[in-house]
Amino acid sequence: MAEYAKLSFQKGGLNKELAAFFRGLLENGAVDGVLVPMAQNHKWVRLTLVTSASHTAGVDPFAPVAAVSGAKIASSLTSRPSGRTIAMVLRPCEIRAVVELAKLKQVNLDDVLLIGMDCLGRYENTDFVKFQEQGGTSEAFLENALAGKTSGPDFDIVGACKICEFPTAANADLSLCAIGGGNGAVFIEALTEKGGQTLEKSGMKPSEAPAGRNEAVKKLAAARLEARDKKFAEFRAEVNSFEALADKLAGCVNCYNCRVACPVCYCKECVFITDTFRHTGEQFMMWAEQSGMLKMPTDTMFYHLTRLTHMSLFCVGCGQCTSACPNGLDLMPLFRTCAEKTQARFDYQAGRSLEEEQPMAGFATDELIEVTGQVK
Amino acid sequence: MQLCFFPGCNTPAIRPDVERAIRASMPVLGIELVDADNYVCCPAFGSFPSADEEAWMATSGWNLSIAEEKGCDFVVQCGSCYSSLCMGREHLLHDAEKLTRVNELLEPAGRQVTGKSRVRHVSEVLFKEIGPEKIAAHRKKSLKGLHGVVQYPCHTLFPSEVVGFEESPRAPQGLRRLVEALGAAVDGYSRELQCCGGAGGFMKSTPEQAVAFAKAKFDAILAETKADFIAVSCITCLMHMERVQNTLNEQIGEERYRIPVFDYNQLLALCLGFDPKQVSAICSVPRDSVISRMTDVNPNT
Amino acid sequence: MSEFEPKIVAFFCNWCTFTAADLAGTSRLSYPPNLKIIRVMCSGMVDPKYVIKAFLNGADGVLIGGCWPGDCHYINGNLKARRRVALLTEVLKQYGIGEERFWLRWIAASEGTMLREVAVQMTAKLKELGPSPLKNMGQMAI
Amino acid sequence: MAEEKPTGTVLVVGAGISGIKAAIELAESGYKVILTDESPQMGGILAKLDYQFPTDHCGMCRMLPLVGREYASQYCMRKSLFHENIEILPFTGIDSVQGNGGNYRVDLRKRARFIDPAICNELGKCIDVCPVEVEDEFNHGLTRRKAVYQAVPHNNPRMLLIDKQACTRCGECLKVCPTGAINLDAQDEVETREVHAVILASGVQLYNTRDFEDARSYAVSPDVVTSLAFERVLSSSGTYQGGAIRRPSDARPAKKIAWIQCMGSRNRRQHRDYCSSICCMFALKEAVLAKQKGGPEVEATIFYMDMRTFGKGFQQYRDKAVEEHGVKLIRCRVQGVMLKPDGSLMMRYHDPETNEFFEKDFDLVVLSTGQIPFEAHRRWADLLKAPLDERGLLATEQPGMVRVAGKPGLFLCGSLTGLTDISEAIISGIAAAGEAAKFLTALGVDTVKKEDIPEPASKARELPLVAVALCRCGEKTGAAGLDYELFRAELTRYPSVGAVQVIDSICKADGEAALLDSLAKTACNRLLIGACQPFIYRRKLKDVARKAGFNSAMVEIFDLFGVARRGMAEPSAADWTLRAAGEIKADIHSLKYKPALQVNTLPINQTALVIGGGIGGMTAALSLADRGVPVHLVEKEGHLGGYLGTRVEHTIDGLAPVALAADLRQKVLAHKHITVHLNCEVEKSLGTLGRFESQLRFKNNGENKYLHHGAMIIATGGREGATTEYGYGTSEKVLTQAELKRGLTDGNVDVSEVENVVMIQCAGSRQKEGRRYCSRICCLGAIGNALEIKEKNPDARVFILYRDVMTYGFYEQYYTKARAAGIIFVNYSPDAKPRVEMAEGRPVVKFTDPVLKEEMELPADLLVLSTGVDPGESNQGLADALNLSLTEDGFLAEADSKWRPIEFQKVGIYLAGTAHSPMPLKNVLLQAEAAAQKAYTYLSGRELPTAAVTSMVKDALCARCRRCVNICPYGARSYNEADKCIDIDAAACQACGLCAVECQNNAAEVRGWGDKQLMAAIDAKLMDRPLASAG
Amino acid sequence: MDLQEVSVKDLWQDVYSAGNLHYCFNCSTCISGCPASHGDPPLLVRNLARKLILGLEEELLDDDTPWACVSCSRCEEMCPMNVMPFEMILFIRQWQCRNDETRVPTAIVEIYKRGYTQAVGVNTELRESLGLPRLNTITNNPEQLELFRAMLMKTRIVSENDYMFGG
Repeated sequence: MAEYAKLSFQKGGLNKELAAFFRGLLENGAVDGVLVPMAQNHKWVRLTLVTSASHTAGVDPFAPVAAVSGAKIASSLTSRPSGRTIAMVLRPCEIRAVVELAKLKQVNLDDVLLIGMDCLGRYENTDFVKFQEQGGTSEAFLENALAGKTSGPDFDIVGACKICEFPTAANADLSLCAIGGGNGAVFIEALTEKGGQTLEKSGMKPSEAPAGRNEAVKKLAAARLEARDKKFAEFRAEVNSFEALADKLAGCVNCYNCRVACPVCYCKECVFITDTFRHTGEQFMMWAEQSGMLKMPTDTMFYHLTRLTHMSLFCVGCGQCTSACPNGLDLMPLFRTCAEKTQARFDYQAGRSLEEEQPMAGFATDELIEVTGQVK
Repeated sequence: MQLCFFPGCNTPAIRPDVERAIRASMPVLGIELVDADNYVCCPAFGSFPSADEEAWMATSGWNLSIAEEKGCDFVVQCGSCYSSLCMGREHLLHDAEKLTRVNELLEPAGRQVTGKSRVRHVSEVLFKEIGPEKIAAHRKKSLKGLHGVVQYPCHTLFPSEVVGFEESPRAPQGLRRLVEALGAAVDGYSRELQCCGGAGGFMKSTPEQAVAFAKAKFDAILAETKADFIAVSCITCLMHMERVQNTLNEQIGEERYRIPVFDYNQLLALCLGFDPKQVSAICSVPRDSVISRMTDVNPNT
Repeated sequence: MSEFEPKIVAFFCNWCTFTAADLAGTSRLSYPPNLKIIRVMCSGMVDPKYVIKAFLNGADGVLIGGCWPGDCHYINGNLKARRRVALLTEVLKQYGIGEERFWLRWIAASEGTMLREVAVQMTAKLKELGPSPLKNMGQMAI
Repeated sequence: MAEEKPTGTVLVVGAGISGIKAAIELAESGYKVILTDESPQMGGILAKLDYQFPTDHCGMCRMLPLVGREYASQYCMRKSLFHENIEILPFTGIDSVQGNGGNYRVDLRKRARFIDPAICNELGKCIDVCPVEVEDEFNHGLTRRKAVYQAVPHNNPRMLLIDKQACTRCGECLKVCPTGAINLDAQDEVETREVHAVILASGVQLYNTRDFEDARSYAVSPDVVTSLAFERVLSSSGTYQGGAIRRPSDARPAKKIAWIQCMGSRNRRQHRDYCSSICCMFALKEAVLAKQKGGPEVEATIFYMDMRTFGKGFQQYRDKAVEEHGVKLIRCRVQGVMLKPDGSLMMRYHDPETNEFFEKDFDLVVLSTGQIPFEAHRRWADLLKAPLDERGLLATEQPGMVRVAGKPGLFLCGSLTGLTDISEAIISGIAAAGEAAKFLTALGVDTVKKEDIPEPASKARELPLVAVALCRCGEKTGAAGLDYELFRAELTRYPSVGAVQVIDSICKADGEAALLDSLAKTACNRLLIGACQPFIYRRKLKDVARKAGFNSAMVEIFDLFGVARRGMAEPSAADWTLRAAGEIKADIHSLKYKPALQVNTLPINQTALVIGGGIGGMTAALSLADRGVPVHLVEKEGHLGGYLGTRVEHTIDGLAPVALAADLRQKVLAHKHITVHLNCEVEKSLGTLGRFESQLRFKNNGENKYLHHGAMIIATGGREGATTEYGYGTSEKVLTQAELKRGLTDGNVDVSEVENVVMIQCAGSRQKEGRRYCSRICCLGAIGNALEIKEKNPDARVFILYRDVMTYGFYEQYYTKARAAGIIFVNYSPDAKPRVEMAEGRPVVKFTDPVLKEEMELPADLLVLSTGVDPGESNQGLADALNLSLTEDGFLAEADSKWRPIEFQKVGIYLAGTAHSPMPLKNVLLQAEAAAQKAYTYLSGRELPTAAVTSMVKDALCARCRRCVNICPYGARSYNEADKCIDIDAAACQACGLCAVECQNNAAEVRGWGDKQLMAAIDAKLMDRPLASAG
Repeated sequence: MDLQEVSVKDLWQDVYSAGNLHYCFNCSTCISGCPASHGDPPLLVRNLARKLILGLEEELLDDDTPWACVSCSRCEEMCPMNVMPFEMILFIRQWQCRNDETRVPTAIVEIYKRGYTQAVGVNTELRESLGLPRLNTITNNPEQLELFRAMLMKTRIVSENDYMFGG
């Protein structure tokens, strides 16, 4: 399938070339709309739904920021679909979340053209503002990041990205490839037949595959994986007991921002804010009396443990939970270490494939015999 | 009770001591035996029954007419004679055509058969008519302290509708109870109901296998029981089980198989106090070990 | 000092395991009182929240008793329960509550003896392990 | 005012599987049932079986009602059964039956138990002191019991009784009985009851090792057991509780186990020329279980004659047993067993595979003992003055069916209809219930009327205050060591408990009045009642509570006696009472958080849809229409009749399908309640019980028609099997059995001159490729054709090349008849199939004679192939249209092969005939009647309430992820595309709670089993001490 | 073996038409406990039935195994189909004798000659020593023996093979 089109650009002209591509998509009627990161009037880059070819000028797909997970936006746009075709430019982690959400019927991919991209990381929102203020551009970020430098003077890409072993997009129709394209060029790769047709329609000429891409991607992923394993080991050494976990979560105030930000926490309302957890004064007193005291608010550890059971199988490691916490709790490693275990247990990988059944949806008679250890 | 004694051929010709034992014991136990004058071959299964049905029926009819003439049932010791006579009678009773034909054949000899006389095996008479209790009461000597195994004659068991008299032909009790009545302990063993293999053509056609077949039985007796003797109730069993032991000993060159074999009537006569020299004279496996260990029964106990 | 008596919250399926518990009762097969039995309609009805809650509230062990595969009144609720238990175990064991404290066992209606066996074994195991790591933290952990 | 009609009442004699099923079906239809059993316990044989194939587990509880589940007990059926409309009388015999259909007077003999269950506190002190020990028949004498005993270990209530034969009247029990429940002079009581109809479900005698001479060659030791006894060896509540497989004589582990088949059956010599049908699968199952339980070193060998794997899934089970579990099958009938001094059991056998003899020792020998039907039939014939047929069985209107000939209102089911396995017992039970219901409908009797007490408003939103009422039950529970005053004091300390009342005998009128009185005064809004046997008294107690102003949902009843009994072994009464109070806490807490529950009436469209216009479909349609149910009958062809009804003139067992179909067709077409739709198929069907909408598409013009109906029956039949084996299609001398049958009927196949006819069975069947299953009807079909050839041309030589002759049950007599007629049967193995070559225009068949081990060849004038039955071609489409699944073989997959054989997981859809699996016409008819009855239960026009406890969806919380839809085992949840929400089929939902767990934010929840309740119960269970504030 | 060549129907009618033969379903009960099945070649009763049913005349005629039967009648008792295998064996032997005079057992000649297969009642000394009476055997009663012989001579086997009997 691998089909490529080369997008060469003059220095400082990357986004212009990309804009032309998206404009082409709209003009040719390949899609009815494009959801793409776009510079706002003064600062920020946000996912923007563009329906008019004349409004594509500000596209900035490689901007190192993701204020809200694109998967959530994709869900908003398609869970009650418009029936129109939309191209969505999403980061690899967002696409992986989209895959999970599609299985959970929260995203409808029927009329979606998924455009992935190489991701070298994102900054926290506030850091991105700094980055912009300091004159940072996506093009420059790409150049530096590909050379191994992601940090600014007092900021760096988020922890999740540093240990993300998926810098390229899978399960997309097209992908914007920055890695291994050489200077002054990005490539658009068609990953599906649909992607190939779109590429054709867009009027781009097919090109050779970027020569150094495979090697470069492999290298980057390996480095990230190494970082990941190191991080996991550190975290596991540190949080190896409930006491340590309680310490880690001590700052939690039940704001549930983490679950609001989480792309795969798809419940309309978290169970922890339903009636089930609206306790009576009598109950609080009863619990307090059991050991003489009761930490308030209650149900913080309960909440996180439950969320781990609910979501770790779907966790794509995007790090939005950490970004969302007002009290600076670094939840990402908690989820990612847990997810590694739970997903491995079921030989599952969140976002890997649309065809893979989510583990809790199925069962088999002859599996998991070790759980009970009983044979008749 | 009066019964017509059908001696067969092997018993009077080769083992007349068994005949003597029967003739001795029966009157003691209240059975009057009358002789079957001019009886002929039962006929043996290997003779007319294997050659011609009509001749078989005629021969059977000849014999049966003798008991009928005497107005009593036959009593038979030989298993083959017993079975052949029973089957002959069965055929005649259930096939009017055959019966008519046989009576035609018998007619010149002034004979007639109707089937009114039954054919009874001596162990049936002992077990059912006399009973172990009466036998025990008449004992003068006892086999107490001795262990025996029993060999049921196949011919008295199967086919049960024709020859059977046991409550349960597949788990027969008669011979066991009768031997126990003489004071011996009867040991059971796995191959108790296995045929001795002595009758018919098995031994003639494949002697090696027939001996091996019997060997399994003797090995089981030796391994599984404390048998001092084997009690049989058929002349073929008696002769065969002695002969095989000797053959086996010859084969292995040592005297491993030497369990005395008695016809039950011999043990009975011995216990009733008859002279071993008359009722237990002939054997090829020595019986002294048993006879010498018989004890007197104190009439007061 | 009195011996540590572990508390085991036992979720028993209404159809099989609860019957086995009844059978153990009528057969006078006494089993340790450490079991705090909660009847549920199906082992598949046991929400991970209940297990987490039980541990947070001071249970030293949680036992889920369900029908053997094939026995389930609801056809396969027990098999779905098994996946959930595997999942939850993966989560909890990272922080110190592993398979040794969290059991799923198939106990058929006739298996009063096995019910006792499981209760005895689990109680003994938990005595050996000592109190749950969450217990020391008291109600601060919730 | 209309005249009050009597309540339809049916006596069901025999509480085995089929009797229970018949009783439940009738009760669910609203009729009153008296269910009796001769033995002191219910469940028949099944009470002894822990495991049933194909799951090798139990699933008995699945026979409980689904829609009306709250009227019946909801616990393991080994404990006991309860249904509001069923009066259960165990240990009750039938002395006489008088009168006629619609008006039977029956003398019931209630045998003396010598212990009054109403007074007995079940502590079993009498058992402890009883000095008499006898063999325990429940464990087939493998264990011993006292003269005072409990019939089934699981029974709850225990229902102790005294074995009169064994009792020595020593009086020890009388001394220790704390409640005076024992009366050694009790007498049988004879009671005359009037019933409208009678269903006989007494089952038949089983062959055993005690009473039959031919068993004595085998039963030489306690280690030779019957297959039923072996179930007790395997059972966890049996002889070696929870342990390995041991041999009874010395409890040593049994490693080498043999099964001997056909024990007592297939024996002309013993006048039992029939096959017991169930033993082959029984033995295979036991062998697999022995392997599983005893470990891989266990050797399991089955000595058999024909391995009769004729039913749905049987062949696959056999293959699995042999290939995966290593069960060894040896085709040899052994003559006997020899016992060695070390207890080992020696058998000599001939192994046909090696053609050698072996003598081998076994540790345990299981005799696959069959059924002995004649005695039971004779007994009933005498009692009912009903005729026996030539086989010695009660004559029925059609062979093997349920209506007793000449006795209206009298029906048979279970093993009295033939020798049946579980699924057939269930089907015949339902069919008998159906016939009885039809009979009652015709009589014009009424269904049970419910007393109407208005439901008070729920006070669920008020601050919870719980009243606790405890029944003292004449000191019954007091004797268990419960200190009521302490109990009351302990419970009163909880803040949410408003009042604690101790009341004597709540179940009696005085107690009821006292309860009502105390509740009238209380300010409480929730009520917890502790009583014995809560299920039996549940409705009555809820009625009392309703009268006192408590909404049913706000009332819980717990088994106080069960709680008390758990304390039996406790040393200190005081300590126990505190612990019991602790246990109740969880119930109190749970009740506090219980939401209001509602019972709604199910909207029911009384119309039925029957898919398939063959004999099965027409039978089902008429069965419903005759009871006034409007029926749509859909047939894909342009005419009614189906396969059998248009092609087969007569079957071997005396049925005439074509004539039968013609008769049915006439009735169907004339019936005012039946609308026939020809040339169309069901394209799509949506909805739930009571409100289905189905789209019909007409083949000829492509038009659609939409039908609305409340239930449906699938009776789409099957297809003639196809094959390309054995030269089929290359010569007109090679034909299928079906072609031969037609040819013989219409004269197109002339057999007057044929010399040699060869038939090959299992062509394309029972193999890994193609039909993996046995088609069940081909052996009979081949035998029928062969006999017909013999009749037409006695000089013809007919060879039938077979693998296992599947003439189960009384069909065995046709196999016998065929052999007697000189038809030669030649066994072949699938590894060495017959070969066919064409020579001089004739097929020459080459095969190995299994007996002589010689190669044979025979030029055949006719080569006839038994090609079996293929699944109907519309099965897949139908499954898609109705959201049902198919088996791997392409037949419709029923909900449960044993316990719900003609149902699907989704209620409201039923199955009959070859759509289920290949089967003889008799079974098609039974299934059709049974399916009609299942549908009628819900379409009769009675008001059908939903269960109170069902799952719900909180729409505002629901993310529409549909995981609940996917996980629901009953198809009770569906996504409503139009309204974009989750729909719940309240009739189908069984409240298992899987959806509630799958739903992460409790948008799905089971009312009455909510998180709040459960978590409050967990809190209560873990509370170290009572609330300090309660002091 | 070409089954076309052999005649099925006639053989069994000729040999054993008692009617139960065809009930045989080859269950092997008869052979599993048969003493002579230990022989070499073994007597396999069900195989005899099979040969009869299939009509393998030549094979059956050449078969010696029926003569190895010990007449224990276990097969007769145990056969679930009441084929009466022991009778079948006897009938096969008779048929063989009819078709092959070399099969005719010499024992019948002995019986013809002296009433028994062996000399009975001649061991007078031994008998006397045991205290036994003289036996009234037919051998010793020429008048009865003659009547007996005359009777046998009217049967087919004796009359057809009269040369064997010195006739």
